Amino acid sequence: DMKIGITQNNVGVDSYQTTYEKAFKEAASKTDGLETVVLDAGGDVARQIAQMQDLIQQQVDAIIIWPTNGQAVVPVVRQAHQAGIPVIITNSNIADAGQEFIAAFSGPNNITQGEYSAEMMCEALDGKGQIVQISGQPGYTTAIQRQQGFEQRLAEACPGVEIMETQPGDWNREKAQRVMENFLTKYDKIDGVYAGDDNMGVGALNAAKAAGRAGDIAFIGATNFAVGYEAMERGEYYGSVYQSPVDDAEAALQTAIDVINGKEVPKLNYFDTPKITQSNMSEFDKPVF
Amino acid sequence: MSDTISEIKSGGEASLAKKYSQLLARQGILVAFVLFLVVFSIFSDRFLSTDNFMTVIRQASIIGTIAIGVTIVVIGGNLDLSVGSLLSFCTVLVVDLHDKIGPTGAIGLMLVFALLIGAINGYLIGYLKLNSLIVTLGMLSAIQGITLIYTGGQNVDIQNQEGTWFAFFGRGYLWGIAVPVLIFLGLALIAEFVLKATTYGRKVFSVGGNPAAAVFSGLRRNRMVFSTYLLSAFTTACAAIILGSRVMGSQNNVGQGYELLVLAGVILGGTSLLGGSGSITRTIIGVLILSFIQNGLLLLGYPYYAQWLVTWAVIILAVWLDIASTRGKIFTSFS
Amino acid sequence: MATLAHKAKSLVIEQPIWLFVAACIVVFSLSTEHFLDIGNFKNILVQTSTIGLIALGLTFIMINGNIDLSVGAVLALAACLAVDLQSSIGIPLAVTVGLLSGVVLGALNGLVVWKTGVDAFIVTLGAMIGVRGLVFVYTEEQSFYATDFAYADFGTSSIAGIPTLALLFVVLAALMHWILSRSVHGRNTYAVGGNRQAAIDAGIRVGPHMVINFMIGGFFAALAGVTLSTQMGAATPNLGRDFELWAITAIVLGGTKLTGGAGSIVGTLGGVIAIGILRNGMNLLQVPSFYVLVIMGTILIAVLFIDRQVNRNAEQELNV
Amino acid sequence: MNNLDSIENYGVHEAGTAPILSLEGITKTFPPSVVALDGVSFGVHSGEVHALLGENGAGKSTLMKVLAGIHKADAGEIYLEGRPIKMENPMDAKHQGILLIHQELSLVPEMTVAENIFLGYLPRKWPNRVDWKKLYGDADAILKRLKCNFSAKDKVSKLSIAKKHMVEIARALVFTPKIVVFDEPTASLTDTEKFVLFDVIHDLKAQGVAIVYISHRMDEIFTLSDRITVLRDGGYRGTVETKETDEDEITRLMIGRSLDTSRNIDTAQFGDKVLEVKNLSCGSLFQDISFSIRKGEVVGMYGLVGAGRTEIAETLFGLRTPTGGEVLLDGKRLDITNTTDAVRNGLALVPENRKEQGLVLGMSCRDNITMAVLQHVSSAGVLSRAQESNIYDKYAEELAIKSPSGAQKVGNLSGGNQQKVVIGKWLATHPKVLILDEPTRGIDVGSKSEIHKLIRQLAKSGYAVLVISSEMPEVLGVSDRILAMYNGRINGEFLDSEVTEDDLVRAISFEQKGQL
Ligand SMILES: Nc1ncnc2c1ncn2[C@@H]1O[C@H](COP(=O)(O)OP(=O)(O)OP(=O)(O)O)[C@@H](O)[C@H]1O
Ligand SMILES: Nc1ncnc2c1ncn2[C@@H]1O[C@H](COP(=O)(O)OP(=O)(O)OP(=O)(O)O)[C@@H](O)[C@H]1O
Ligand SMILES: O[C@@H]1[C@@H](O)[C@H](O)OC[C@H]1O
Ligand SMILES: [Mg+2]
Ligand SMILES: [Mg+2]
Repeated sequence: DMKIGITQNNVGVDSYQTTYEKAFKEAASKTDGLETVVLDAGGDVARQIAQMQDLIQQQVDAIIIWPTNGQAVVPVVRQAHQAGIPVIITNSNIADAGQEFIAAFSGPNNITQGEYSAEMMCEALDGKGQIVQISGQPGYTTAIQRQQGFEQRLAEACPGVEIMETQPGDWNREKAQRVMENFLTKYDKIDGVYAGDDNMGVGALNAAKAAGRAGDIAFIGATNFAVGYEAMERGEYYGSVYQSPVDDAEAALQTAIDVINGKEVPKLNYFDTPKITQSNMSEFDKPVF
Repeated sequence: MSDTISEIKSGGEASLAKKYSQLLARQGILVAFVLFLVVFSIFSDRFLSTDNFMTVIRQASIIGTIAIGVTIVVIGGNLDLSVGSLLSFCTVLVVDLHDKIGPTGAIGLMLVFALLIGAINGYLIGYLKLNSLIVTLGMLSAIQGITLIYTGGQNVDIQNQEGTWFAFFGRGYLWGIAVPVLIFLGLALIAEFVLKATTYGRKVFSVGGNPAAAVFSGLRRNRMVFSTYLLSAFTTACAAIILGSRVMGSQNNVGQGYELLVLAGVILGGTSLLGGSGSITRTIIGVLILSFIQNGLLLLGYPYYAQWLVTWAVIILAVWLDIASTRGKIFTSFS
Repeated sequence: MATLAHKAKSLVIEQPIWLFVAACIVVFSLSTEHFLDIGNFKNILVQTSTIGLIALGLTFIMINGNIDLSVGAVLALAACLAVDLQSSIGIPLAVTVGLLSGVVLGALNGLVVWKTGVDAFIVTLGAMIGVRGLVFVYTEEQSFYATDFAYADFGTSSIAGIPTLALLFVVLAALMHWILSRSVHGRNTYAVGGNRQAAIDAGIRVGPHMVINFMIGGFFAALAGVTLSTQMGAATPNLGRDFELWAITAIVLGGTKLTGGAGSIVGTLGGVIAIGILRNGMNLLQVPSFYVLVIMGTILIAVLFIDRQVNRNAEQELNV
Repeated sequence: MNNLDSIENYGVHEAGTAPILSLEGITKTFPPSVVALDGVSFGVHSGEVHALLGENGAGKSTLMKVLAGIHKADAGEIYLEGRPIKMENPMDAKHQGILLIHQELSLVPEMTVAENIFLGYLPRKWPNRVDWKKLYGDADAILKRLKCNFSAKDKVSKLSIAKKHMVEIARALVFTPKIVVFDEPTASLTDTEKFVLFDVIHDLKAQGVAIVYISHRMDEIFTLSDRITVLRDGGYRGTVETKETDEDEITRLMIGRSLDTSRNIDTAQFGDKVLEVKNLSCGSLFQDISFSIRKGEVVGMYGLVGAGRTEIAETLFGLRTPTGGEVLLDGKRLDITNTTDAVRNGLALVPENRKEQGLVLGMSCRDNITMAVLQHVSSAGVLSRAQESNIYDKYAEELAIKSPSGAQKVGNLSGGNQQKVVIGKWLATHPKVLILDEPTRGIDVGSKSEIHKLIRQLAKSGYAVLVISSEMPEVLGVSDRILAMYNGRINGEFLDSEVTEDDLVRAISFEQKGQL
């Protein structure tokens, strides 16, 4: 019999995280002899640390953590490690200082995702143009890594594309829509928008449509949401990165089980997150979230 | 002789200047507003355009619409911090129901639920007389939970965005003016009229100004307080229609933090948190100032958090000016 | 024995929150096996210490008739300073700077409240937004982490089997209780909150007195930031969001009046522990997070209601 | 008596005695435009009780607050024992030995009696600790001197109003001050406590303390004081020897005319019973109350503070739920559970605390007066400014309300005029029964007699009136019939024409059966 505890980032903030949780519970219930403790930090680091401590106290066999912040959870991960409980990081990695205390990481490579988006942007604009960026919630590792990957790759691959300005959209479609409205009044010419996920990307698209300027702009996002997929179908949205929360959850659970059972697992367990654009979208199922 | 004359003259001028400065101080918020517009127009050529103004007012319309109801609650002597999650709840509900039962039913049913929640607030605060800060804080958390339970945490979306008249509220135009702006200003006009010119409004001011005296005069404090929460729930529901129609979808936490922005707007407008005084017009100016700060700083290229620093200073200065002018002294006199 | 029973009874009447704490303990220990472990109680104490430290200082401010909504942002600033600066000036100095930032911002809030006469709710609502701005200006949205594990080790260390952070919290709570109930400053805190004009007329220097309490509040918020950052070995700009609301909630549950003039550290302790136990117990029971929100909100209102029922004097009350 | 009206004469008491304290040319304005004091001068001697008189708003309390360092004067000097002193804050005044016992309760409710008595100077031990033993010891001693039957450890919020005032007074005995100011100390004291206070004042006087005594009650002024200074409209009107003057003269100084105290007792024709109360009880507050009021009749309800009169009024007005008995209006049983019903049924209550229960101080006079008749000044819920102004104008004239306009904030009016606004509010509802609870508490003689006249007029025009009062002259002056309350019960009922003061005192002080 095994007992696995998980503390998630912020279930309910968007469909991705919610679908992840559902998939996790489903996968767990299909595994015999597995008991799980499913907790949610609600986006608050302090609460996540408390939940880690509670899980350590319950002496679970392994802990999966979806960090609210890659740096701030390092000490409590170390604490778990010292208590002899293996820790698996899911979705978004923790800082280098914590790597020695974890059994494995399982999730997408958010830096790579940023790079993919940069490449798509380059392609869409033929290497030349002025763009704006709408990033995720400030301070969140996923947001930081995607932005980092995007900016680095864009500079290398496409020096002709200039990022005029970056503003956060907090993973929130309405917020992103407002930010985009301001961009539209500020800049007469916008050739592309990179959004940290499709939720925000579609918000930006809404704003551009309302201003009658959507046709001139290439929209590129990440984490393909259903709304992004549909916009792509309509030909309004250029591309995104396909990332399945179900894969994400199942991979994390499997990694944890393997670790408990003493199997060798690779330290960095990336699952595949391919580019999805209008031209290849038929190869992908429409996201359920 | 000439001495006396010049004395009288200078005395007269001084009192005239004093009168003006008093008038200015009392309209401090308006002065600050105009000053803002001037400064931003000087530094950013994009700022002073109809387009930009329309964008800003449209963006302010959601917060502004909620602020109308909250102003009434505050004049009645209470606070409402639950509007943020109520906005999330209503938006999620109306968007989700749209594809299930059509726009009319969705709006109707959502209004029913919004008023129900308003009634719970109103009952707890008006009839059971529990502290409004804590009750609405508790409701803030509970409503957020209910929203999440309702959707299971999933985003909600409207499938056929082009083919529904629901789009009118957030995206439509009438006489060349964006519909959200019309809703916002229309509601404001009605609310200001109700507050200033009807028996209902007078009762709200009385109950907020001195609840005991109001009751001793035969007014029903509990019923009045109850009704102010229905109104804030109603305006929040209207804001949710604008928001849902504008985005054509919703996340579960879309309204998070709105309660504080709304409150900041109400305070900036000079409505006293003690109750019994305030005005919708000034609340609107307060909300617009917040919106213009955000927009103006963004156009000037400052990072988004710069607006927080400016908001800090503006809130304190505006309220200070207001108080100082009625006090007749810049600083308090106690040590 | 009789006096003990009497004391217990008056504690229940004045602070029904302890009754609630007792009820929670009974319910959770019957429904989950890990709840009654010593280790779990240590956890609860450590976990509550963050909100708890904030609440200690804030209790003074609230009894004083004011409020401070900026404590969450102050916490973040202090944490960021303490963590970021330690690589350049060393841990002790960095921590000192962090704590000082809290004291200075407290003094600023207090001075503004005193001199302008603007209500503390408004002043600190502004500061809550503005200080968060300061944090972002300082951090440029980045998180900082402590390169030296010694810093984080402090957060997990124990003295005589008791977690250092829990011990620190308990000792400071005792100290603050003593100051509030025994010292002249503490008694004047009630006087100023209970009837500000009377205090002014009696010659208490109300302005400086309030500033001192705001500084105490700022200090404790900053201290909470430092201790939290030792638990994380890091600091993030979003740290402490909503903490002010939880701290105020705990304090009010503990019987401190929002209008000032009444309250106690013992009550605040009860409020903080009640929230901590609830969260911990619901974690252990695996209550789904969406339901946790509903339960917390409902309980908050329920406790307020019960408190009113217990403390009301039906005969004196008018049908208003 | 020719020394009246002459400012030059102030302080020239008897040859050779210089005042221990003198104020010269004190001016104080409150923004935006209230001139509370306008060049007032005034002096007190050691061992003297100096009464300060004047109408509501004359500036008495303000002058004393300047003296106590609470307000800073715009102009003028304060001399103590001949030397000019600077008064920046209340502490300065205390250090000079000047003590002010406030008119409004200035207590901290959640603290103990002892802490309140020593507020601002709790005894300390190192480091900054309160010396509780000394605190309670000293406080108990003071309470004993004041013959108080409560403990220094009691919470102030648990005390009755009268006891709270005793705590306020106890502050005078913390140190032996050079000067003590009592600002309307007896407004809510019972007679027993009043006499204790007078003893204390005599003691202080004997010790050479200079005492300033403010009161609207002439009898007290004439019993206690050596000299009287009168203020009017923020200006000094004169100082007289008490022995050499009389009430008439003082009144004329105060209000600039003499008072018409005739009661015009026209044994009016009383109509049918309007209000009939049968065996009304409310828990422990009052029991078995039965009385009736006829049309055109004024019934006075007299008793000590705490006898339960306010509670009866509140119960009649729907603010409390009775535990027994019934109330009939025009012969029909009334079941009133809230004030709205009360108003609808033709009841009106002028409450005892006009600032807290009577008025919304931040609103205008007009808006306050129309508060209970909003439905009459509106159509379809929309207010008519014109109709509101009509109502205001009507009652402003009828009641002679002194206010620059209807738009004036009611909080800016003097106490007497505020009270008239409250009365106006109720007259506008055309009630059948008008209940007035302490209608003249804290109100100067001038306004007081106006209000008394008004009450008589109202009765004559057909109202049934119940007047609750703790002042014997008031009850005797306005009522046709008097109910004496003792400890929650009616302890006697008297016809005004037959009652003696003695009867009344006995009926409110001991358990007994009165006679009709
Ligand atoms: N703090 C204040 N701010 C503004 N006006 C004030 C203030 N205190 C007093 N006043 C005004 O100054 C005038 C004098 O008031 P004061 O209290 O001295 O009268 P008083 O003689 O004590 O009257 P009463 O017999 O009613 O106590 C009044 O018009 C009053 O309204
Ligand atoms: N022990 C007490 N604690 C607090 N408030 C009290 C207490 N006793 C009386 N009061 C309040 O003091 C006021 C006066 O007392 P009460 O109403 O009982 O007497 P009353 O007969 O109406 O006398 P009066 O009309 O002269 O005040 C009331 O408002 C009452 O609520
Ligand atoms: O939308 C976000 C998704 O893209 C990321 O992978 O996880 C966090 C989510 O909120
Ligand atoms: Mg006075
Ligand atoms: Mg009474």
